[in-house]
Amino acid sequence: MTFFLNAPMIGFYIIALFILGCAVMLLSFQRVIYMALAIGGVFIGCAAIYILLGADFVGVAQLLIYAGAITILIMFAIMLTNHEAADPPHKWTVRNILSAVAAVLLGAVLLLVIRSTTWPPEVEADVNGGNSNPVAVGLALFQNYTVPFELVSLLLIVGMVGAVILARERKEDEEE
Amino acid sequence: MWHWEANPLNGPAVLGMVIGGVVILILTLLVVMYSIYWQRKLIGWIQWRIGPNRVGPFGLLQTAADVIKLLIKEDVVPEKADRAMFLLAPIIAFVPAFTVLAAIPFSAHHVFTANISIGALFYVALSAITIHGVMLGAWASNNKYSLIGGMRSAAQLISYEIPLGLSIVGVVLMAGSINLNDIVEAQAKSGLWYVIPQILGFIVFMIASTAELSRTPFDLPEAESELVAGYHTEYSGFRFAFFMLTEYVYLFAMAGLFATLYLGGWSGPLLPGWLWFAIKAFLYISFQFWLQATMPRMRVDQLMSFSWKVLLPLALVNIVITAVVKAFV
Amino acid sequence: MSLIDEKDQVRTEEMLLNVGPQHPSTHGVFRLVVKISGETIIDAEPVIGYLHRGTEKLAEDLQYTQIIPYTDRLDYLAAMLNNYALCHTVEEALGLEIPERAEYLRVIAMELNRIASHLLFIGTYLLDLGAMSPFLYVFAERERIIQLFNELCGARLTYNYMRIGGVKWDAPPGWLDKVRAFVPHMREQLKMYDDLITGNEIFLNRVRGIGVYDTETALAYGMSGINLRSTGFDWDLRRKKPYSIYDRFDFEIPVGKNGDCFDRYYLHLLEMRESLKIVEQALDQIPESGPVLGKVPKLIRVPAGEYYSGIEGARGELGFYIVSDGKDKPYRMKIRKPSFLNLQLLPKLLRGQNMANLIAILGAVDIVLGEVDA
Amino acid sequence: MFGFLKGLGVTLRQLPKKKVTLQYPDVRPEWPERFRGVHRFIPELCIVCNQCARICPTSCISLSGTRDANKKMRIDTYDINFDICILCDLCTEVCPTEAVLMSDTFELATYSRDNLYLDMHWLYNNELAYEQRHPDRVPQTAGEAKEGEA
Amino acid sequence: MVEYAWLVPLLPLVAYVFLLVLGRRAPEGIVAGVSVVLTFAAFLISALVFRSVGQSPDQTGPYVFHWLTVGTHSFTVGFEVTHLNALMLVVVSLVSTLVLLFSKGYMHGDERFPVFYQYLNLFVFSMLALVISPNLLQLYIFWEMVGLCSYLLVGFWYFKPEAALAAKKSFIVTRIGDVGLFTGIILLFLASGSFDYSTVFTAAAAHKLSLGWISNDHLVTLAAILIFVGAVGKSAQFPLHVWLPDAMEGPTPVSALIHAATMVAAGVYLVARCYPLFQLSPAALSTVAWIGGITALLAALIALTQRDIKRVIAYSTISQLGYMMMALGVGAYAYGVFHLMTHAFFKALLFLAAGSVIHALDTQDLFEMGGLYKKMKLTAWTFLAGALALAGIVPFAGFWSKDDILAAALESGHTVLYVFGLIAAFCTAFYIFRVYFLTFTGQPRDPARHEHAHEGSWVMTLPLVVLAVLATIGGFFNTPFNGYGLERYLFADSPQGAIGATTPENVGLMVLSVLVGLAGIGLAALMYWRPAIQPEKLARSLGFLYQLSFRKFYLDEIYYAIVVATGKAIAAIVDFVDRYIIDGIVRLVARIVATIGLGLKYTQTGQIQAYTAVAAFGVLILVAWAMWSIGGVL
Amino acid sequence: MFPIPTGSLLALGAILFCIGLYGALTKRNLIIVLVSIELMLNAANINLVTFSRLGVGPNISGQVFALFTITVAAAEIAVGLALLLAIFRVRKTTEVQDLNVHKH
Amino acid sequence: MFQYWNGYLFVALFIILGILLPVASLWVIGPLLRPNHPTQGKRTTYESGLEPFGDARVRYNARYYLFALLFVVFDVETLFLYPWAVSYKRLGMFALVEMLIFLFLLVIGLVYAWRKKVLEWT
Repeated sequence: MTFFLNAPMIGFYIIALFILGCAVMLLSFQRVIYMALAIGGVFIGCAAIYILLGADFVGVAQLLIYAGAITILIMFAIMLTNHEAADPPHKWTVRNILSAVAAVLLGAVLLLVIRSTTWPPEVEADVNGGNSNPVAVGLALFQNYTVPFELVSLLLIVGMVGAVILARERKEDEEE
Repeated sequence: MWHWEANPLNGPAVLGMVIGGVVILILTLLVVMYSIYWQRKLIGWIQWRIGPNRVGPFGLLQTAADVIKLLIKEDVVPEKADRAMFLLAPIIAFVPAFTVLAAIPFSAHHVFTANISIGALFYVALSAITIHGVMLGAWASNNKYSLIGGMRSAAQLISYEIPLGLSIVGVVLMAGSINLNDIVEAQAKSGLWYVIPQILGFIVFMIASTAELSRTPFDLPEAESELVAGYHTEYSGFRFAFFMLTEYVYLFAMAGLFATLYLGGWSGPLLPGWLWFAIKAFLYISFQFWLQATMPRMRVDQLMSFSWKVLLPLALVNIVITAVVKAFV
Repeated sequence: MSLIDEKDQVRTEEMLLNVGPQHPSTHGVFRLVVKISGETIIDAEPVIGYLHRGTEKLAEDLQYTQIIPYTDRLDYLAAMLNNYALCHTVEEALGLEIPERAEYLRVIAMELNRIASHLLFIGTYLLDLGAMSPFLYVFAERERIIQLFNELCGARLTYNYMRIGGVKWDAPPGWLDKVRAFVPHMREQLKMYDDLITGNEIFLNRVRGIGVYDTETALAYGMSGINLRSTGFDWDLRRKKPYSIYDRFDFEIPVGKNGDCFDRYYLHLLEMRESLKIVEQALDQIPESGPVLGKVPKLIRVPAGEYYSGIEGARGELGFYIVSDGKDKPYRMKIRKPSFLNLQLLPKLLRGQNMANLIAILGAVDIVLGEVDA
Repeated sequence: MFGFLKGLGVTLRQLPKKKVTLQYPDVRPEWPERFRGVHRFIPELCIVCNQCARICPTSCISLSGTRDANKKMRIDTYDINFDICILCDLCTEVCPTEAVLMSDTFELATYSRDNLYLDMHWLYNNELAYEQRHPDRVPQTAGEAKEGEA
Repeated sequence: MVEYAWLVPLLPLVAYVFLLVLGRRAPEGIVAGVSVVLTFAAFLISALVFRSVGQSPDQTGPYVFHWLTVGTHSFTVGFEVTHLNALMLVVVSLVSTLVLLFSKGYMHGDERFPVFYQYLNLFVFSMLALVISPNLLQLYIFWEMVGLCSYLLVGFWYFKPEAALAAKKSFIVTRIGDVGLFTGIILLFLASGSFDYSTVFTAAAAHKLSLGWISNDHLVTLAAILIFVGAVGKSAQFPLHVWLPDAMEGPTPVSALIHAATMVAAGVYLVARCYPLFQLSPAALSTVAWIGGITALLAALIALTQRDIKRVIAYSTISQLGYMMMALGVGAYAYGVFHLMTHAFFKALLFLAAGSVIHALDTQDLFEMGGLYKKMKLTAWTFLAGALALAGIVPFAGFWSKDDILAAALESGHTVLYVFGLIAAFCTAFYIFRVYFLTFTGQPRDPARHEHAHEGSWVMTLPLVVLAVLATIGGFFNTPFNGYGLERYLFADSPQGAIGATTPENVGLMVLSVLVGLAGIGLAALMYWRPAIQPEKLARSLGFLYQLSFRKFYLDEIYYAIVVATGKAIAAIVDFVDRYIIDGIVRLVARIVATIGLGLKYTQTGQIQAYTAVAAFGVLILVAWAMWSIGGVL
Repeated sequence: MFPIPTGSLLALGAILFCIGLYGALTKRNLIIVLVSIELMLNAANINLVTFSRLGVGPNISGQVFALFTITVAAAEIAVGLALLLAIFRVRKTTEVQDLNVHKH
Repeated sequence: MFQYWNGYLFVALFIILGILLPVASLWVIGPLLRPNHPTQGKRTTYESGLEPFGDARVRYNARYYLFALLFVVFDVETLFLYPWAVSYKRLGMFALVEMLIFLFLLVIGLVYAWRKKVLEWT
């Protein structure tokens, strides 16, 4: 019986392993396309994590935007530039070692901190306040986060216009 | 209303789920097979010919024979292709196609559906992942035609996903919940199928869904006459079958979504829930085949700009109208 | 025009694309090497000769009657017109007089064959653009005509029905009634095609305003037939230089407005209606009985000299040019193949278009490789 | 916007129409009387005048005959090379005694090229099959057929 | 008539401006004519002023006008006529007129003739203005003007390097003195708050001149000495006298006017003018006396052995100025002034006579002259008159003034100074007559020159005669015969308590001094007229003494050694400091920065990932520190 | 009782962050550097959502913030890749080593 | 007792089945049934009958990327529309105005793309 109670625990570990596996593959692959796939895997893994944590809407949002739109954007970018590019096999240059040390140390510090702080006892509060998760998110979003919401549209517009100008073909309308 | 969520998670519940899953898998394969058969029959009839009638009674086993042929046929991995990705692409294409079905409410008691709070959005999100499979397949076969075809079909799929998502927003606005079961219940309760109030959304949905399935006017990617066979030029044998399988599973899924969103899913007088669902799905599928028999193919640039210049504005207008109407009603 | 203009010499990498003999959308074995940069075609170069059988060289060693079966295989979609073209040239050379009934039978056969050829053009053209059903409908109608021909001369495609001086056989009993029955049915079918596809917006977007050229270009390239008439120039040999008994029938010559693919497509439909009118009038005027073959010497010898006469074939002015040294075999026979000439404009038309239009333009020019390669 | 709706209407109307498919292998198409299939040859009538061989554009007919006792030519061998015969029906037209005619068998597909050289015997069998199939079609030749058994 | 006194300096100024306007190519006649006429007019006015001052003994206040105000102090400018400066006006304008006249002949044919006259007129204007200036500031301004004119005139023939050097030397040495004067004036100004003589003297007398920690007496002494230093510089007294002999490079009329009568006398005039201040500090007076005495003796000893005629006269001027200073120093105010007047006349005479001799023989070396008596009788006679006056022989002017000074010295207790005075008197007589005998008597040593020697024209001879007359009768202004007229005139408004009029005549002293004079003349005659003693033999026998005198006591060398050497040394040190320390530091800084820059260059690799790696380390450290300090975790 | 311990969730986030950091620092291809940065953003997102559910006062704002991060990441990657394409059009390379000089 | 995860367990199950089907059929059943002797002829890429020539790299042009870019931006827009649509009843008029502003801005973006001829495919 208890086996199923902590099914989410097992689920979490599987997903965590999947994510870390994909992340490590991202580092170890040579061909750029494989790396794009690896990152797609990581994104889907994270979506699963969010769903596990009860954040349905954010999970699907992650799935839709990250795993959907951004990975496609990355693939298009890879296709448009030299997609045969393959990085040479990993060799430990000075810079690599240094950055590795930095990353490992940072990880160590963070993990140590996480391990040693006593996290608050898990309280049985219902995050969604009674209704389903998307509704809760909607209410929060439109009642007390209105300004950031409007800024999001502004951010999108600016991002889009900028990206369009940068990526547009120079040929037909104006010289470079 | 019986939900998986209602009862606690224990041994038999999980077993029930597994059986449900397998049943859905088999059901899907059958539906796919017979929708292919029905497609060839219907189009045949339209074109004054009788369609497959040799294999099995009235040609019923025709698709089965095809599948078996594909199984037996040798599939070749081209030498220059990137072997690993070439093998992986069809799987990446197929998996989301199948998982989408989990969210679609086939019948009243949800033995075979996951009553997840974000049904419609789940569908849209997962259909974006198939595009990866298509692009990887195109890239892996390292053939000029397939790469252009792949990129072009990916561009088409992403262009038409936006109007699809926006038209669903209209329905969600009316129903007040993204959960597909709630939508069906809302339509059952109000007794009004959303196809009538959401007529504009419905039109956008139909066109966008046809484009998503890359069928008929929008079947550019594998337009035989132009780029030979689009992104799956190099695929052959059963691996090619999977791309076709993906396409038809999506057809079934889209039919399911269509039925749920606009024709009130399993709700309907007299007949049992699942039968209503079947009829509505069958309606959608037949319409697709009928469309395929009649319509010529759109040109690629018209096709691409059609989505952004016509469908997207229409969908936005639909949302605004629904919102305004709903605010006052 | 240099293939790589100097401004962006480096950036655009051209790609050679082979719309090759195997390609499904070419009618027969015709290869088009297309250099495209991105989506736009920079240059196109047709490669023909895959179906060359050396008919003209063979003819030098064949008596005139023996040549007729070879003419069936030139424009295999409209064999009757080919047969008549040869016979017409030889008859004019010999100054033979053709019995009335033979003339009418010939006209009926030719017009029916023209309808069959146009039907097939519409079918394949629409199939190229993606519409599957019209292709089937069109073939059903064409099958009827072919059945008629089968009864008339025993073959579906390679009729070999006409002989110098007339026709081989008289129409079998009841044949003419079948033809009379066929005409209204065909008109109704034509109306059905109109409804089915001509109004379709997607189709119109694909063809309207594509592959446009004007009369001067058409004439400069020696085009004839519907390709010429689509630019608004009403040149139809049946009306302009009436041969055989065409002057007895009244029929209009449909003419296009702006020389684009749509006009070329629509003219085929209109021309079929005109041919039906001709067949109807022919059926009314055909004498009940009479010889089908004029007085023709056993061994036909064309007096020395050169003779040429052209008739309005399914795809343009089809003519035979015969140089004879008095023997029973032509010294030299040259065939004016309309498809070959219509093809020449293709590269100019394709430059600057994109791939999707390539199919539309190539289909509209309506070339049959048998005739192109001869 | 409604052009394509009209089109759809047309296709819908085609649904109930009678289907034209011919179940070929099971249902044989019946050919008109003048159908130019594979030749059928009646040796008795042939007077070895070589007219057919001469008129044939692709000269695929080769025949040989000997004078028999009462100075009438008798045909010995009569082969048509169907590999290059274009079924133009010129030979039957020119044959004075209508010894060679066209039958309505058209299935010529074989697995090897030499099956296409059909000798007199095969042609004659074809003649018999033809007569059997179309008894009505052979009124005037009924007579010779019966006594021309070779 | 006194209020017209300002006309006296104005006239030469007008002449100067007029000549300036005329420009360089004006004809000599007009230039000289205008100058002489205007200066003579100035002499007449000054004579009238002298008469009116003489008749009305009351002191006429200074006529002053507001000049400018700086901060709280307002400075005035104007003129003041006292008994002292009225006399000076007369002396200066008279001598100037004569010299201007003489120069016309002497400078005849020089292309810069008008320029010469411009400078001369400017000099006369500034000398006259100096004399009548009512306060110390105005005095100092004209004091500088006079220095400037002396520089211009001495260096007139600037193309001669010696002339340029001499001009520069004269200017620098007098500058040293001026600094002293200037400091003194400033001190007085700071203490009394004003430059006017009257206010300063009354404040000094009332002991109110205290400045910070300096008491009144000390301040007065200091100021007096400093002013005296100015006078030493200008009047070529002992330490600062070296410039005067070299100044002989200038044309002779210049020497006559400036280096005999006027400018050098300015120093004495200054001391006289500030006499009340000197009287307040006995130390100052004794310094004046002693410096005067030493200078007189020293200059006389040097003059004995000089070869150049003008240098001998120059040294004699220094020695006579020494006498004047000694007179003032011992308290004989009137006798000093009286000697100044008489000296002006006979020294100008000597210079002009030497000028005409040089003009004739075109050489200044005594041992190239000889036997000129025959050729230039008038010059000889006038020179003789001057020589007799200088030697202090009875009827001549020199006797009366010098004798009074010696008497005053003895009477005021300065016996040592008296002895110095006597020796000096003996030497003076000897060297002046050495010159006389070398030039005019005996055989001409250079016959070529002797041939074309001739007397100058009237413009040259007239001034000689006039001066000769003044030299002879000049002495009678202050003799018992006219009742010591000059002393009475002077004491009318001069400070009380000065020795002079009231002192009884001491005939014995008079006879002693005449005898000394005659002895000097006799020795000279024995050596050069009727050569009994061979000068060369005597020179050799005296040995080092001779050389000492001939080498001007090596003073120039000493000065050179002291001043220039230290200058060079300091310069060397400063150079070292500048080159090696300051430059060094700058170059060092530059090198440091360059090395640092080189070091940093290697960090800019252009690789963005290298930069981010560094950033990552930064983050790491931050996180670790944050965790350590807040959470206390690590 | 929420079965998944907070500690392990945060640990996952931290490890992902470090992997992303290492990737960003060492990968040669610019696209993959951008991708690694996305990975780091994702790690941050995990923390956000974890604290929204298991934090001190669990409320929905954690998830809303996760949404905003997702949009920002989307805009960022869009502009980043546009830049990359612009560079590629000129320099014909996406190797980080080659892009160390402004002049091209 | 609302078991939140059951639904997603079902979805996870579907994913597993989705993977199992192709893997099983392609790698388990397939090799058993399929002949496999690839020859050179079979293995060259299809080039409508002729020898393949020209490299397979898609010719660089930006319009593919531009469409992906527009997709990302409007996908995010769709995302934000959903919570609004879901909780529309509870939010009232203010949310409508808010969303209209949001939509208006993004429509401006679309118009910009339209005017800059980014949407044309040529």
